[in-house]
Amino acid sequence: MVILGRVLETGTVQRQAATRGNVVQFKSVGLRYGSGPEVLQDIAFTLPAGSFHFLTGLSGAGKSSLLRLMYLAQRPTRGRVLLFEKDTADLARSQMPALRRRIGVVFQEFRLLDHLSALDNVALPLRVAGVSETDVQRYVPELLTWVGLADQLHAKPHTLSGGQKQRVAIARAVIGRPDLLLADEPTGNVDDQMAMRLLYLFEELNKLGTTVVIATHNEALVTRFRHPRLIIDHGQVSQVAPL
Amino acid sequence: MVILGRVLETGTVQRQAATRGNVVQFKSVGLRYGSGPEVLQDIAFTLPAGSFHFLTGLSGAGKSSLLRLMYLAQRPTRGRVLLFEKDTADLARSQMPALRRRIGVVFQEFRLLDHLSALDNVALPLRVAGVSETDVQRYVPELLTWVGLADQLHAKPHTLSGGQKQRVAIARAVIGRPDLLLADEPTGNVDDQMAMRLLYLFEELNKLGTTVVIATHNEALVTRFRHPRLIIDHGQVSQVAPL
Amino acid sequence: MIGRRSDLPLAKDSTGRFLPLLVALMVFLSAVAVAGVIVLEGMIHRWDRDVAGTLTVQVTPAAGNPAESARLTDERVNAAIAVLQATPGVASSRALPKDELLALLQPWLGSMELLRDLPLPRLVDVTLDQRAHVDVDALALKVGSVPGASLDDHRVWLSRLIAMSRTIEWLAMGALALISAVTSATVIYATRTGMEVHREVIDVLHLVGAQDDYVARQFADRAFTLGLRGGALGLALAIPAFVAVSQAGRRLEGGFVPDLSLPVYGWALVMALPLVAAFLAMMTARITVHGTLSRLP
Amino acid sequence: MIGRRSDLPLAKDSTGRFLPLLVALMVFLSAVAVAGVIVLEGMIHRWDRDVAGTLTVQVTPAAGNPAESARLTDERVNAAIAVLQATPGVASSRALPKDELLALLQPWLGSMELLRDLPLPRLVDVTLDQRAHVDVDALALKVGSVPGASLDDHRVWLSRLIAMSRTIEWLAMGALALISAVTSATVIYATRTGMEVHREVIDVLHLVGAQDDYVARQFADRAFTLGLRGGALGLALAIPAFVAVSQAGRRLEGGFVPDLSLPVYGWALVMALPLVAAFLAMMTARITVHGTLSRLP
Ligand SMILES: Nc1ncnc2c1ncn2[C@@H]1O[C@H](COP(=O)(O)OP(=O)(O)OP(=O)(O)O)[C@@H](O)[C@H]1O
Ligand SMILES: Nc1ncnc2c1ncn2[C@@H]1O[C@H](COP(=O)(O)OP(=O)(O)OP(=O)(O)O)[C@@H](O)[C@H]1O
Ligand SMILES: [Mg+2]
Ligand SMILES: [Mg+2]
Repeated sequence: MVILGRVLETGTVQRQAATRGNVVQFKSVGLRYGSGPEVLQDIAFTLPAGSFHFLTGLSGAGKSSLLRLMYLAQRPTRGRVLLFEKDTADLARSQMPALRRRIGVVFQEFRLLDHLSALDNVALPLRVAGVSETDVQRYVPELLTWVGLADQLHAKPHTLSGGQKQRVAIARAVIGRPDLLLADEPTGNVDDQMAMRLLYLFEELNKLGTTVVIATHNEALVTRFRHPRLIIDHGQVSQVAPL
Repeated sequence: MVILGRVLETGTVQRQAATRGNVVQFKSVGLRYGSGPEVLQDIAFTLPAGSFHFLTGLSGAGKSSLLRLMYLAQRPTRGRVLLFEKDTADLARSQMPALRRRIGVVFQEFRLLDHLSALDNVALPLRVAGVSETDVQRYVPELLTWVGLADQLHAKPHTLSGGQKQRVAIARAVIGRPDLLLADEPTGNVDDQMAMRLLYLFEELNKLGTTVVIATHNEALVTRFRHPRLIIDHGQVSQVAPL
Repeated sequence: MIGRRSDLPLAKDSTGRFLPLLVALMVFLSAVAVAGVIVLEGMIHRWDRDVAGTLTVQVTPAAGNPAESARLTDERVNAAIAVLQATPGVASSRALPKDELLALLQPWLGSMELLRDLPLPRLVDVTLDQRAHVDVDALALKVGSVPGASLDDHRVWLSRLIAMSRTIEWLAMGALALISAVTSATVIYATRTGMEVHREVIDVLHLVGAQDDYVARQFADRAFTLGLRGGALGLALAIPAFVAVSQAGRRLEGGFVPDLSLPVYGWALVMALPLVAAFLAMMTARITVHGTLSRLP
Repeated sequence: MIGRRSDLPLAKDSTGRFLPLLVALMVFLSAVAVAGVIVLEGMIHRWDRDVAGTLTVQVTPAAGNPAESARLTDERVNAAIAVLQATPGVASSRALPKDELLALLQPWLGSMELLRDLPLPRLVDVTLDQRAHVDVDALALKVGSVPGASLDDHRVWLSRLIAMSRTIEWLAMGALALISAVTSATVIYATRTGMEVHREVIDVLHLVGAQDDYVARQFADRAFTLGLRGGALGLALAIPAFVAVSQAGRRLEGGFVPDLSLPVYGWALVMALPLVAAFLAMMTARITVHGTLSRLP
């Protein structure tokens, strides 16, 4: 935990002035794909800076869709999505990269770059943001070691097991110490012990000010880590206090 | 359960004379990737026809590798792998397709064809085997309905949620009623209730004679369904009776 | 670390082998076409000057005894001159005096004295208006209607050759346009498939905060390199071809085919082709990537 | 269901638009090159016959009084014949009798009687050995060393034109070879990228038990269709080009450029080009797919 704290605290380079206010705000948001039914209906909630939520719901309920709205891979069909108190509908295309650098995402399908090593994959957000190579070489291996991949620094994704890929994806999401971390089923491919360890990582990050949302089916984790929940059911989101 | 039984019993068209003897036999198999260390060492075990095993082990232990050896996506670096009592080393390239049609695989990353609907994805093994279109249209929708995708018959994979994709992948693996079913983490993206339902599907298939191997991290499932385990640890496989 | 350059694994695509090859062919063909057009243009220009400047009509002597023959021949010459002067675009026409005619024949016939009284063919020099376009073919027909008169067929033939050269020139330019279009299409195609192959990578780069240009630049740089490499190869193939043709041309120095070697500006143009191709490839790639990306969310 | 045909989503690839365009250009260029080679070949053949068959040496009369001039001129003619007969490949050489000479001059000069005693230029007919290759250029030089004698320069010039046409012919054949190579390379490229784009799909098809040929057939069929489509387009572009050139050529009927229209077998060859291209594309795709697949586990 000590090492992790150091990596996260001193290591990540993009630290901004601590975010205040509401990081995510949904105002009567509706989402429909094509001409299908509304997958999300009249969603309204607010995630204040520094909060930590689990996002649960049956398979196909709309968890990934909700996260996609938050990381701007999807536009709502109605209503407004505000990030860091700015309406995302008003954003010009050229303003998106800067905003996206403040958001770390663990994708349900990992989405690692196959031709880059684990190290280069994790370094990507730093390099895109123009962080110096010295810093990259200092902090990336440290974080990968922490998630148990010290031996796989230079392995390409196709040589990694499912759970190893998932951990690389998580490292890539947190390395930039984002203001908002969105993780979609981040423990579906790892054993319970590793799942625990990864949850600690998210909590550590949260303590440093990152707002965290984790979509998961793992009831054991939700019960063990007492954080409020967002539950999606039939297109509606309800906020529920920790169990 | 009744419906499922019917689909599986009467529906799948490739039924062969019931397989007997040993479906899978590993004889002092070793596997190393490139010049790395041996991921699997001196593996020797036998899976008799009609058996049902869970395959467990930490993330990166070698579960997917072991399954890949069984579905011939990977050749062992030493030792012999026998399928249906034939040495796979002796197989000509032209004999592989016929053998592969007897094996159903649920991949950890699903591997659905993006341009085909759920129905066409599931129909693929039947069509490749030359099954009549009437039969395809009769049994595929029935099976998809059973895994809860009645509304998504014609949806393309990229419009499906993670759990829905996983279920399509499972349906594709079982539709041909294979003699050997290999499932790699088939419940990582679905909720516990759906996981249960899918396990019933595998059991049903097993009762009809299919040999089943399921790699999973889900301890709850392994405890609930009392089947023998294959445990991989440090490159060694041990067979353990049900808990 | 090779840094940002390696974010997209473009170097491993089969485009790396294919695009240079295609650009090489295109540059080779373009070079041949450009050189051909320049040479033809020069030829046509000279011929045009010849044809446009002057024509010769020749009138064979009429049969009969010397006096009558001379009178009839004079009549023919005058008739031909009348036809010529009625033709728009003909500036002047003048029958060649016998002296000049004899001077022309002299190298053929050792001594001249005996020829003085011979019924010789007569020549009429025609000057054309430089600005007017004269249909030499039609004129030849008209002149032919005068008995014994005919337009010098070397000139008629030249004017037809010009027409044909122009057709070939248009063909060459058409081929050039087609080649440019296909080269662009190829680069667009290669870029699009490149983006298709690397769609996932591009998506992820975006999601971690890369700008469109970060991606476009990588494709554009690569297209430029590949274009230049291919262009250089194409040029390397084209130059021996030129040398061979102009060598063959030089051996014709006596014939009507003029100097086939390129003027300096022609060489400059041909030498610039690889750069043009590389630039075309780069711009096409850049525009394609930006266009494709701006359609993403 | 469209059945097995749709297992690979090839129809949506950008290859569908690009490959026909490229094949069209290639077929267009091939058609032009093939037609060019056939026409040139025909021309060269005719010219070759002319040049190979006979040559003419002309000897201008020497100056001086008629008798002396005649004697000196005869000497010159004999010297020229001596030179010719010493040249390997010259089958025979014969001085044209004065009668024949006068007959040749007749259309130029109305009456002949007065010419009988004129010192006229003399002509020597040379027959070449059909089998031997005679360097006409070198022969012209040798003949030129005899005072007053020169080889008919039309023939010399034709032989040079043949040399140049041969060069152009080789160039066209080179271009044709290059074009075939690039077309194959393009199909290989398109197939490889197609397989790269659809690698996942192909992998899965294999794992569910599809044969290699199940995949190869889909690529090959598609390449054939695209090749044929492109070939037809290219031919459609080439035909107007031919018509324009042969139109221009026909207007030259009087000149040395012979009939530019294609013989029937030429048309058949050109018409077959789209099929050839489609077939080439299909075989290339098939071989590429099988080659690539056999390297998979
Ligand atoms: N691009 C799309 N086009 C059309 N429908 C879509 C698209 N993406 C998702 N859907 C549909 O929206 C619904 C919600 O999908 P989503 O991926 O958000 O579910 P989820 O809660 O993440 O499920 P899981 O737990 O299985 O991952 C599903 O029914 C799915 O079929
Ligand atoms: N193609 C490959 N090349 C090199 N190493 C590989 C390759 N595939 C797997 N490995 C390595 O082999 C080991 C076992 O991988 P495998 O995917 O079999 O694990 P697993 O048990 O399925 O793990 P998980 O539960 O995380 O999916 C890992 O350390 C992995 O890095
Ligand atoms: Mg999801
Ligand atoms: Mg695995």
